[in-house]
Amino acid sequence: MKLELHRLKVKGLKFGEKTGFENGILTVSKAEILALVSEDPLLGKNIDVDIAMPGEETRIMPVKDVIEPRWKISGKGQVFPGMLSDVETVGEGQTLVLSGCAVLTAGKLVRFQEGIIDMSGVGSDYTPYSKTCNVVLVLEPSDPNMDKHDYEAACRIAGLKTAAYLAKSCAGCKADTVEVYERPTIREAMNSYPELPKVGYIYMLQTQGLLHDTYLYGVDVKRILPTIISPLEVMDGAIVSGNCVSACDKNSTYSHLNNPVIADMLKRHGKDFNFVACIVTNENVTLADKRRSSSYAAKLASMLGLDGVVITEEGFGNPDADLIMNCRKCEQLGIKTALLTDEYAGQDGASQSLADSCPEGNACVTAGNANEVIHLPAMKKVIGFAEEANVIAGGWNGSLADDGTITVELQAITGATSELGYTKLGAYTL
Amino acid sequence: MVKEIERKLPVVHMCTIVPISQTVGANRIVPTIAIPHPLGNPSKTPEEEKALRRGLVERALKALQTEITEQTVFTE
Amino acid sequence: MAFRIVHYINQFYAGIGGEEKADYTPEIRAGVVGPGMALKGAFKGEAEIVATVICGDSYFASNMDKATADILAMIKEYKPDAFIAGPAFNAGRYGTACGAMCDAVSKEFGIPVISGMYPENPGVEMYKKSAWIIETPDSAAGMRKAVPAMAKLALKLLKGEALGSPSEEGYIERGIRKNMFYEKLAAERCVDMFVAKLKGETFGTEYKMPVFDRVDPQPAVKDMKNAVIALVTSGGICPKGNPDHIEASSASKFGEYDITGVNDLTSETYCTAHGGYDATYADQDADRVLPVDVLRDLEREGVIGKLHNKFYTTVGNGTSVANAKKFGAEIVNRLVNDGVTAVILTST
Amino acid sequence: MYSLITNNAELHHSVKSGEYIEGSALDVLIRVRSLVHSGSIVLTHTLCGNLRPNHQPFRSVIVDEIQGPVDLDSLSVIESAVNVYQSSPLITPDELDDGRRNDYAYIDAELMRESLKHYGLMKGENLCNASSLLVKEV
Repeated sequence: MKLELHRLKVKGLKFGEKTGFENGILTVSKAEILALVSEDPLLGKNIDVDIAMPGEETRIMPVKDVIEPRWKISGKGQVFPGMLSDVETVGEGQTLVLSGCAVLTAGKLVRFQEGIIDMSGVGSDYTPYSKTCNVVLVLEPSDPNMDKHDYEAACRIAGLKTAAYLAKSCAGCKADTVEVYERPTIREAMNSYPELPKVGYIYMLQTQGLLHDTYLYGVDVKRILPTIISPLEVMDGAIVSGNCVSACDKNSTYSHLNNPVIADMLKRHGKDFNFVACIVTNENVTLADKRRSSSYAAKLASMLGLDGVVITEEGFGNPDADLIMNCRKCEQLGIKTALLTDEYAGQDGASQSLADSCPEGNACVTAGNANEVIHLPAMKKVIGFAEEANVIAGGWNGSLADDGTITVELQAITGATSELGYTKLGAYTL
Repeated sequence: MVKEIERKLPVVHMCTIVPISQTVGANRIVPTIAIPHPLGNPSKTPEEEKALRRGLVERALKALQTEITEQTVFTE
Repeated sequence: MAFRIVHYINQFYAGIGGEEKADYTPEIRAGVVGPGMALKGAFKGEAEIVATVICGDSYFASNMDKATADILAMIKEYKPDAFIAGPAFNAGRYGTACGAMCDAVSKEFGIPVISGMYPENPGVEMYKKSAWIIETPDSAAGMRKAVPAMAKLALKLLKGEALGSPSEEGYIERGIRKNMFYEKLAAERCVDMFVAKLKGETFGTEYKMPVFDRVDPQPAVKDMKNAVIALVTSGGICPKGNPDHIEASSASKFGEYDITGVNDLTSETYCTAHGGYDATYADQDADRVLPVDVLRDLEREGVIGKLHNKFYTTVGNGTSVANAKKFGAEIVNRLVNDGVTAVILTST
Repeated sequence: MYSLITNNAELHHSVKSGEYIEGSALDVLIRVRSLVHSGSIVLTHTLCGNLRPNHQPFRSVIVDEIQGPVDLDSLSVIESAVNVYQSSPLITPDELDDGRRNDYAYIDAELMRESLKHYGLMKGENLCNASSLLVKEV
């Protein structure tokens, strides 16, 4: 399987007549985007499109998802298979990427759905999406009493459509850089690098229910048994986020597309280990599902004869149980594990970080304590609904002060403690 | 708590959930009946209950008189 | 202008006496007393001990609330910039007193509080989250090493200097999680650790999962016929009305009750304070948790020498590891002093 | 016999069998714990996903009510949940304005929907799969 990522470096955004890209500047046609998005009858009339650039005194909230504009310019299928395009297998050919650019979907869904992105100030240090040129869709339902499933789906599709459209409009441009990824079949992988340990990546996806879901080729991952996927399919958007809750550690679609664990493992493939396979698995609500999926994922890893796996969790609370089950079962099959998660150690950092634990989990990296409190300065411009700060998870009544400053836990900041490790944040023990 | 006692005196831990007792470091363990009534069973007559309790306590005394080198669960 | 320090020591280090003076009531003296001299030397003038509080370990242990309040009042006048307690090395009650005073002073005055203890001291587990505790050897022989480290940490805290890791500064890890930005992405740090683990190299996990350590078993009881057996329970059994108000969960104390002449626990005389399970059955007949009736029979029949006249009880529901450790250590000391041979510990 | 233990009144009325607990999420967990102590098995995880005790006032747990020895998995899952709820600030349904209360109740019901269907507890729906034939180790 071979995939080329053709990257266009986006350094600036501006509105204009025609969506297009020229020497680093992406022109966004508001009319084209609005026409594209308002095809969907579920979305209301006064939708807006805005842009936010790194360093501006702008706050975006509440943010539902972040998507990187990508479009396949050659090869089977198209980006976001089974969700936006056909269900054909993706992950080979050529894909155009608007690097440094992101589409944000913002808008009220339910009263505690949150996610703050500050483009400048202390808040911008805690989210990778303050460094991207952001095209923001501000959405609302056509009927306020609309079923929340339908409205969530409408917002998700609107974001994906806009991202794909932006990239598609630049398909003709010559790439600034081209990255080539070549992945062997498992048989080839088994015969290569005999002196290196064979390893895999157990990729846990949030699948608790409405606002807590993830999609693989358009299939709700709640319904799957763990399966094997190529990292290259992930780069073409095979995994899409429908998860709106817990802004700090839900994996945005952007972070799936740019999964830093996959990126680092691909970089070190052939040097430190032989990266054989990626196993996606879920985090369901029933204990039977948790036991079934963790045993199945560990069995796949052992059938492949892996010596070790990296495991990343998404979310917290009952998903901690899945992380620990995956860890323990792999270790008991002789498969060494390293865990990547985040912590809920209370605002004083003195509570127990995870709701579950096992002695086998002796190699654990975390993206920090999501309960730590942060004071966000007032911003000149707010895209979305500022008063949400008082109701979001991680905020509390009075979070939003009259002067526009916000006091919240890191939990309310999109991607602050990303459990894919798409952040330099971490914690240490005082 | 059982660990601190064991530092100076032999102790037998009579408890319902054996794995927890093992985790907290008890060395002599006697499994009991149920969490709300470890040494009794309300559905039995008082005499039957006391006989049941006696059996468990005798097993505890036997555990105290048994040389062991590692965590041991006394089931009879 | 030198920083103002108040120093807390027990009756022994104040030269008043040993165990026999352990009930010495709190007193404050201006200036330096006992180990305070070594601290003064280590401060080299940057800080000075303006007053020393002296209190007997037993008095503090049995009148914790009153002693703490009295001492806080005494300290107030001296307007300290920092508070140093000990070092207590491995002395259990002295360490617990130092920890408790540090906790109270930091809550009351919000100033840096420092102590020094051997890691196994029960005071460490209980108060490491509210005080900076320098790791010391297990006896006063370690004074020469402990005092300079305590002084250095105190000065750093007073000057607001950035602190290194617990091992660099010499204090016991407090178990408080603090965020920081690392050089690398968390993903890269995880893969680094993964590679180190695969290769069997040493690595430092960023988050330690709680794990329990072991204690070797005691030798068996040889002569049960003359043995004194004591009953201890974490099932919360106590006299009717829970006279000592043992909390239903996260118990902060244990109870010691006399059962001389008691052959059976009845619903009129005993109940459970435990909030961790449905209390109906224990309240009906506490023997279902604490088998006094059967042990009295065995005593009468000569199978055991004697059922100890005191039993100990606490609520083992959510009780922190620290408190459980403290209760266990204190209870077993009392049992050894009373000549007990072996213990039956019941849990729900 | 499958049963839903919840402090979510609307959800309680929409299931075939269960117990409504008037009170906080912690009260629900304590009731589940007593059931587990007498042998019941916890079927849905006792912690909710992604929401802290001081955010989500509702808690719903499906149990298989049985009298018998303690199921260790159920015990560890319920005790750890009670510990989380006892060691963190708590919010109860009546502390929220109606708008937020309804949203949290809605999400609580939504996250249980899949499991309620699986265990045949939704009113007007018969068991949609053979989970009742599940053979437990004897």
